[in-house]
Amino acid sequence: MRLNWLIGGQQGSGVDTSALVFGNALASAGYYIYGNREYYSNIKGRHSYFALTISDKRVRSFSFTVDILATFDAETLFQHFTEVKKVVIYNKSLEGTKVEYVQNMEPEIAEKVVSFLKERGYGSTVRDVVEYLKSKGVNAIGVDYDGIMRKVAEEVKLPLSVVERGKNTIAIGASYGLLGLGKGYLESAIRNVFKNETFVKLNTMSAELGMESVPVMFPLKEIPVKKERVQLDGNTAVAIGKIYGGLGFQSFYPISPASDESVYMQAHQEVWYVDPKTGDKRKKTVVVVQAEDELSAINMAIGASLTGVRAATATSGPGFSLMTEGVTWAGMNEAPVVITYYIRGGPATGQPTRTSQADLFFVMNAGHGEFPRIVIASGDHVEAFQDAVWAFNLAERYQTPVIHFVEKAIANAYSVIDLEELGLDKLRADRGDVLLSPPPDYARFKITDTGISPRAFLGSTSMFYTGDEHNEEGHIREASHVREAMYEKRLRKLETADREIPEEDRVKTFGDLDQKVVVVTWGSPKGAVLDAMEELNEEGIKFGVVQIRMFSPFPKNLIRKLLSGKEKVVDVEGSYMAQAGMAMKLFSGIEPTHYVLKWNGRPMGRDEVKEALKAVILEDRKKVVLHGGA
Amino acid sequence: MRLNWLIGGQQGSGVDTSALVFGNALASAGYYIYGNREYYSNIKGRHSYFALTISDKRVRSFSFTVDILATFDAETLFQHFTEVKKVVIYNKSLEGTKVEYVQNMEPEIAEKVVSFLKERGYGSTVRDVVEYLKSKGVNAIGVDYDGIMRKVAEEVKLPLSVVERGKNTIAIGASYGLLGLGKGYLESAIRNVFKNETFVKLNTMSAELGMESVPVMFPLKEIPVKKERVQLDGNTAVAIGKIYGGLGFQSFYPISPASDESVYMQAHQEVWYVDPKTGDKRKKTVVVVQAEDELSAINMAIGASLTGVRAATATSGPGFSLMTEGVTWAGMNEAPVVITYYIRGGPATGQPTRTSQADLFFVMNAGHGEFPRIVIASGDHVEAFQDAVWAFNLAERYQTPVIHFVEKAIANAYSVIDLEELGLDKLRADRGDVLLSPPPDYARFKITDTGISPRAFLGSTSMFYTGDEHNEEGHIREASHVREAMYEKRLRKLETADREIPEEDRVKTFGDLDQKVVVVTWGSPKGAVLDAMEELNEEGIKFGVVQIRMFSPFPKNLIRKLLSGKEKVVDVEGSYMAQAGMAMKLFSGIEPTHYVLKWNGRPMGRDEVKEALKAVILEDRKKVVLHGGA
Amino acid sequence: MELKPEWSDWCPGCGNFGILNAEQKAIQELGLDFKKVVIVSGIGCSGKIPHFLKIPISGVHTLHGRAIAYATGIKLSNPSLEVIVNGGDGDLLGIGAGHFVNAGRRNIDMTVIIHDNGVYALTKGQASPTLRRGDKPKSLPLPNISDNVNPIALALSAGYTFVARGYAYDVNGLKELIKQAIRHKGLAVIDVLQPCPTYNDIYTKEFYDKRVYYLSSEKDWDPVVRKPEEEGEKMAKAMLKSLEWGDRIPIGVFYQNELVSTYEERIVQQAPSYKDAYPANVEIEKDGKLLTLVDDILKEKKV
Amino acid sequence: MELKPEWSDWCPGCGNFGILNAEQKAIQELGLDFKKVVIVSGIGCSGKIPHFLKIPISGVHTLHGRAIAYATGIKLSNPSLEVIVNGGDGDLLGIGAGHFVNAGRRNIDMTVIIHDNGVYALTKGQASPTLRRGDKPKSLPLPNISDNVNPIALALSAGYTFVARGYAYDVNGLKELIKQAIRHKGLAVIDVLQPCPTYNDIYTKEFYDKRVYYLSSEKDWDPVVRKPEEEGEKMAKAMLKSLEWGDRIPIGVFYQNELVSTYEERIVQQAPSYKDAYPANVEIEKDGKLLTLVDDILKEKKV
Ligand SMILES: Cc1ncc(C[n+]2csc(CCOP(=O)(O)OP(=O)(O)O)c2C)c(N)n1
Ligand SMILES: Cc1ncc(C[n+]2csc(CCOP(=O)(O)OP(=O)(O)O)c2C)c(N)n1
Ligand code: SF4
Ligand code: SF4
Ligand SMILES: [Mg+2]
Ligand SMILES: [Mg+2]
Repeated sequence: MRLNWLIGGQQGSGVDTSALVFGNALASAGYYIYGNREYYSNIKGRHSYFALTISDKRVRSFSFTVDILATFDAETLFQHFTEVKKVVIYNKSLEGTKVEYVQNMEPEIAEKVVSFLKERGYGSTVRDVVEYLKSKGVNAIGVDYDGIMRKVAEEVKLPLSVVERGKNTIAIGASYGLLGLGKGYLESAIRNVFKNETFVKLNTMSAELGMESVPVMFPLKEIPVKKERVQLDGNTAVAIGKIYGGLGFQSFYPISPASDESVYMQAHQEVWYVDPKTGDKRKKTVVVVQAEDELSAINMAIGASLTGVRAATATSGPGFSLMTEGVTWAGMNEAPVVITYYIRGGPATGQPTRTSQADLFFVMNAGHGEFPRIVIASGDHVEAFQDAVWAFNLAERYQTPVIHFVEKAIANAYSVIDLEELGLDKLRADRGDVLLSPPPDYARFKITDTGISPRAFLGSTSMFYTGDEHNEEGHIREASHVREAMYEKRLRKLETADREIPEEDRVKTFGDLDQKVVVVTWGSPKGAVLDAMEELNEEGIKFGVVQIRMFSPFPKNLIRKLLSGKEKVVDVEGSYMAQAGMAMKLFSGIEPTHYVLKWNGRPMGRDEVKEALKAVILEDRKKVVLHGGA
Repeated sequence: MRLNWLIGGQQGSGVDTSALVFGNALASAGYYIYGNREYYSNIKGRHSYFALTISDKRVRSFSFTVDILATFDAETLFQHFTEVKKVVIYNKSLEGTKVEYVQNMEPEIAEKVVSFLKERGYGSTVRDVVEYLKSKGVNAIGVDYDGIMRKVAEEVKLPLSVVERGKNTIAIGASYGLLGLGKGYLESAIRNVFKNETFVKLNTMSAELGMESVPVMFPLKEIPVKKERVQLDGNTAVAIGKIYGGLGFQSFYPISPASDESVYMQAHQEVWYVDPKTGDKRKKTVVVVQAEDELSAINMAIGASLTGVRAATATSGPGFSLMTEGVTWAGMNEAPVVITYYIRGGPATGQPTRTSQADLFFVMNAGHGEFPRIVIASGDHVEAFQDAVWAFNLAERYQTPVIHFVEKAIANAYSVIDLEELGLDKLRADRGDVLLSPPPDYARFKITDTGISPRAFLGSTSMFYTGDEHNEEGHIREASHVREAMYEKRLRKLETADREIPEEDRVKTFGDLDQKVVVVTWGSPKGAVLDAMEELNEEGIKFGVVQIRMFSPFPKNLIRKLLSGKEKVVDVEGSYMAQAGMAMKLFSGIEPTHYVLKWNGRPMGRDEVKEALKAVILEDRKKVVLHGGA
Repeated sequence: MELKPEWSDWCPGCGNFGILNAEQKAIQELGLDFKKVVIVSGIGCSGKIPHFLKIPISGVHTLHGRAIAYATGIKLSNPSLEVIVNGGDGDLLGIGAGHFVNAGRRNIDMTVIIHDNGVYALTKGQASPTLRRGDKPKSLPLPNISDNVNPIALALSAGYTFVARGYAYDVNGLKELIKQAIRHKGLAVIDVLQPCPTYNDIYTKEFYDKRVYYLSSEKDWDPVVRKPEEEGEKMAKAMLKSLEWGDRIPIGVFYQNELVSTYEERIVQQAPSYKDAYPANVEIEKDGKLLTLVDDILKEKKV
Repeated sequence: MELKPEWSDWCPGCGNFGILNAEQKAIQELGLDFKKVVIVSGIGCSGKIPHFLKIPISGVHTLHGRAIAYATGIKLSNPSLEVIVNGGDGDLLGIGAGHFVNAGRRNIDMTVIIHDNGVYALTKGQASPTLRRGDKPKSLPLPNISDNVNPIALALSAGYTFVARGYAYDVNGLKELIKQAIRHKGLAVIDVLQPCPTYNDIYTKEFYDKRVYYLSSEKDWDPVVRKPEEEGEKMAKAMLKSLEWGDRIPIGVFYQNELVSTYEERIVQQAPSYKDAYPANVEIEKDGKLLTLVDDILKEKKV
């Protein structure tokens, strides 16, 4: 069972909180949830929305076409009405509102809505939209938000202007009412989120009145919860993952959609750990520094790494562009540093709060000169957590920068998962070749067969680093034979990594790999692909799914093995140039035969991926471009 | 006829000047010259050297194995004695100097020299080296530098410490003496270079005494010069090329080996032009700004480009890494900006004064987000000049950043060429679609079939730019359909460029393309490959040569056409990963079968390329790594 | 359907509205030719300003921290343009501090306006470089751990030749300051106290309203350098004044010095042709034929 | 064959030798544990300094302009280290100016030494930010078009709590200054006048020898802030003094203020465990098992 729900409203009007309350209520009723958040690079006034898929089983994706569309302003209705299939909740008192009056809507969107309606013979008011929806068999429920608000205001004895923000709770209440679940879950969700008593009261009442304005239409039953469960968004998953992995130093410069990770850490800078000598539980400090820019952020983190601490930074495209030079220094000096890279829409400032997968080739090649780097990409919240630990292990073992991709689509979405999925106990530390008490003739860059030199930390003995080419001791050298030897030593580490890291860890497979069709994907589309696969399997359409988890060193052999001889290799990813497909071609010699691509800034919805895969598999469409999302 | 000569000495001791004098003398005697300069990232004291090939015909390369090695200090002898085939000139009074006493030599080099000599049963003094050379049939001519210096000091009545610097002129004189040319050429070269009368006298005398200390061994005759000729190094070629191309604004931040280009421009900031209205010759100013860093440099240049001037910057790897974000803004805002990218050894500070070709994939993919860019690469000094103009034309026509690669190996080398090779009259301006008087409803980013929008300049009407995704007017937009349309519009320009720019301009061919062996190369190895081809042809070894001139948009069809079905496709380039080979594979599906690669920071010498190609062609060696160069 | 004018998507009550109005009025009252006015901005809430003016100027919304660099390229290529830079405190004094300081060395004839709200507003309210240590506006998980930078002192030490502070809600006063800054020959900066009601609940309208006072209201306050000898003393006075912060916060002009030559004047000194034949005022081709002459400089390379 | 000690590849007579000697002696005389001393440097002739010391300290030769960032990461991860930053004037005040200014806001307990030679020496003598307008050292094709930045004034306005100027050829005096700076609790900066005989033929040994004088030689000169009230006045005095340049050039301590808490102290205030359990002093795993506990923070996410 998968129920798709969407709520929208002006940024700053409490949409996030409402979606949180609604999600929490359903989670405590035993449901699994996947939620995606869309919002403008704006603080107040622009349109934002949350799309949730609610399921009795673990779910990894959302859908643009929804069963229930919950609105309380006119814009949300205008922006999303074409996506609703069953029920729309709208504000009755706005029926006369015209598209043209919604000043905070981008004119091109208004234009699009007006002409859509016009082509179908409708005017441009909320009423017209409702009429249109009814004609399509959608149940349009007009709720008397204003009346309810007035009632609540009277009851809680607060001015209407304060109570106003409760509007979205009415929408939540109404949505919840459609499901026929006991109101206790909703009430305690409200209590958990709004701590202040007055607000609890206000919102509880709004929610109840909302519930009362609708009939039960999608009756759900509570599900007994057996396992401990958590709700994780991508930013927090990485933050906790890094902390668990032993993070000592994190630098950052604010940037969407990365900074929430660091701000979370600032709020949790003291954490508990077990002192291995005494076995005692003690507190330690994770140093989190807000730098003056990303140049400073990356170089602070690299500096920190030289003292032997696990050091990281987090950023997105514009920030990483500025970090490029720093990354080359880490490459040259074999400094283990982790960069969590939240991909957002580029180029330049681009679309700061929208998603993308277009930075892959940039990152694989970022920085002048040749040096090893490791590039991994998480496909969901559990991987985001685990990869945060993996990244440190790889960085320290191979003494090289590791770039960990997490897209905006993962950062600002969340999953309800069973705690055990995180596999806390299975995650291990690998610090690589460390010398705590280096010998007197210690040479930081000793040439070895693997390319890996034993690493000592600043403070333990005399040692030298330089971004110039250097000898084994870390002193500047230009001699051509020293240059050659050091150059090769560094690049040999990538070959070592390629040999040591099981390709099975770098590629995950799902579904039936013996089928003639294989879908290849990476990052956030994974959830939509897997969930679409489940639905397509039910329709008798079968295929295998290959998720690329590491791009450098690229798992060329396994990819070749999995994909050779297939009839269709379908590349599903979020870039115009199909960059993972390019990587496959370049490293494995296997080129995708079909493409499902998207570059409009919105994540892939399960619905559109399903349709696209059908078109590819059944109709042999060579390339499907996805357009989903307001 | 090709005569190979090398002179070395401590940086700051006048080696450059001497090489210049020597080259000038031979050029005025009618010879063509190619000269390569190697030096440390150091101001005074480290070893630097100049290797020249002198020829009666146009020559495009130098050789590491030399006919004449001219030395006046011990280090140069120690560093280069294995490379000399015929004559070495050395300082008699240093015969007792040991390798171990040369404190400015890197210890690893000293170690290498000592063990080379030891293995062959020699000690580690200059005398040992001379003995070794003699045993190899090399003519070792010991010159009495100290005696000559004393004589000169007496004559010009200057203290010995001042005259000291004339030592290298003695070496020049001795080298010149071996050639048996009239001393007039050398004397006037000295006069041209040292303007001050005392220095002219001092040096003339030193040169003459040098000449007298050697017999004529390689008699050369003067060649009548019919055409006007110039001597161009890469930095100057680009500088003059840009100025000729109409440069209005150049920003830069000092960096080797790029800044000489900008410093040259600073010294030539006022230039003549023809006023098209009156036909008068007038002066105009090229604004050259030394920025506070490369972030500023690139963004200043982009800003300048918005006013309609031809704007550029010049940098090398570390600087370009910092420019990455700026480049994305230019991509997003369709700003025509030219970046001359002098490749030096990376990563990080790397080897600032050594060459490399390792930044190709970085530059092809630099910057977050997808956007069109044009990447061209010059293979010699004439191309460096012409490409400077081409780059502006491409930038303005496709309204996109253009990165123009010039390696250190070209920047700091020089060629003597016939002036007519520059083809001044054939070079044209293409400013693309410009609107000098934009209409009132002007929209900077009008969506068109080609992706190219008519461009108006700041100051001519109201217009808007933003690094955010935008609508046609340049206002910030997040609507998914606007995003999609603009994203495609921009990338369409790359497709337009790919359609419009003849692939024949993007690929140059040489030699016999009907042969079963084709050598593919780009950038500075071109000269060595072509000159080696000439020599190999004489030995009956034939092949075709393909030079890639543009990497984005990649000339995929022509490359495919030229290379398919060949028995051997030999990739000759200066990176570990064979990056041009990767580009070929990625875009054309054709992978090199053999490789000749180099990554020790030194340019490719004609001698080693010739040997390597022989090994590949005759012995089927799959991969030859070149090691030439002290 | 007609495209609507751009909607200013700032929060209700945001100080940026005051700056927008003051700047727009200043441009109008100075009678500038709109199409010659270029507003170059950084990234942040503040950076959106050029898109929101209701007069047909041009806007260049650049990269975070880089507005001054863009403005420099624009102004030096076409000195006939009137260039105004708007940026946030984070933009100009955090990530852009290097450009801010080095611009002082050039003294290009343009105006820089700092939207000083104490926070990185558009990224949800982290501490900006002007936030004081110990302050904890509501979006910070902990009190601010860093000291603030003093924009006035920094500008003075960097060489700005017109240094002022304004207040976003005093639209008229700010407008006059902006007019003075634009008229000033040389590089002018105005640090505008700009309440951000959404994230900064410390430096609010209420906070400032009762504290700001005009320097001009103090008798004896004369920030203008009229003779070279006065330079040191006036600068030191302005420095000292810039340290005043508390119950009374001075606004107005701290320092003005038109005796320093502008970068444009310095170019003319070295290259007289720059006066008329500046880059944007020169044609480089006719019918595809390049018009620049390089014969003489190529001649220097003759062998 | 034994590897030789590193050869200092500076030009004969270079002022960097003086700084090298003074710094090395200061470290020795303070009796610092060599292996705990980390010299972090930028790129330039100056930046090579850590490689040239004859005592077994550690050296981190970083990127152009970024030394302060590296130093910050090193020091905050392991506050038991003694961190000294050496950089050129171009490195710290040109490309690194943003870090230089923002470091002042943190007041981390470390020392910054500016090799102030007026040129970008390693790139062959272009004008650096401290070169004065109109100066034309021999490697410039034209007189310098930009004004200079005043490192003392800039550091003061940025919040450095120990601000001094030294002279490279006064090795003993410089050594004492460096010792004071290292001992100072907080962020210290010394602007060292460093002749570059190869490129800067204006600010030579001859030029400085007859001009420099010690501030301490002036009676009444007391740069130390002992009470919070003195802060403004002492800073203003230091500012005014920093403008002195000409026949007499002051060297010595311009300003010192240990009343300002260091960044490390501020962290301890927010997170007391930092005192002992700072990052470099904590084990994160035992036999591959991760030791950090996240149960409680995961509990916050329970649904
Ligand atoms: C290179 C880069 N880093 C970070 C960001 C993210 N970012 C956007 S706005 C902003 C800060 C805005 O603060 P401020 O400059 O004070 O402007 P305000 O929003 O307060 O007006 C940041 C850090 C970015 N766009 N680019
Ligand atoms: C990002 C970057 N830009 C430019 C350079 C080139 N570069 C090397 S040293 C140097 C300047 C050195 O000047 P300064 O910092 O004053 O040091 P000095 O050599 O005078 O000691 C520059 C610009 C570089 N290494 N990295
Ligand atoms: S967040 Fe603050 S600065 Fe930004 S628009 Fe809102 S009130 Fe203004
Ligand atoms: S160039 Fe100047 S700063 Fe560099 S080593 Fe030589 S004298 Fe010293
Ligand atoms: Mg701000
Ligand atoms: Mg310097």
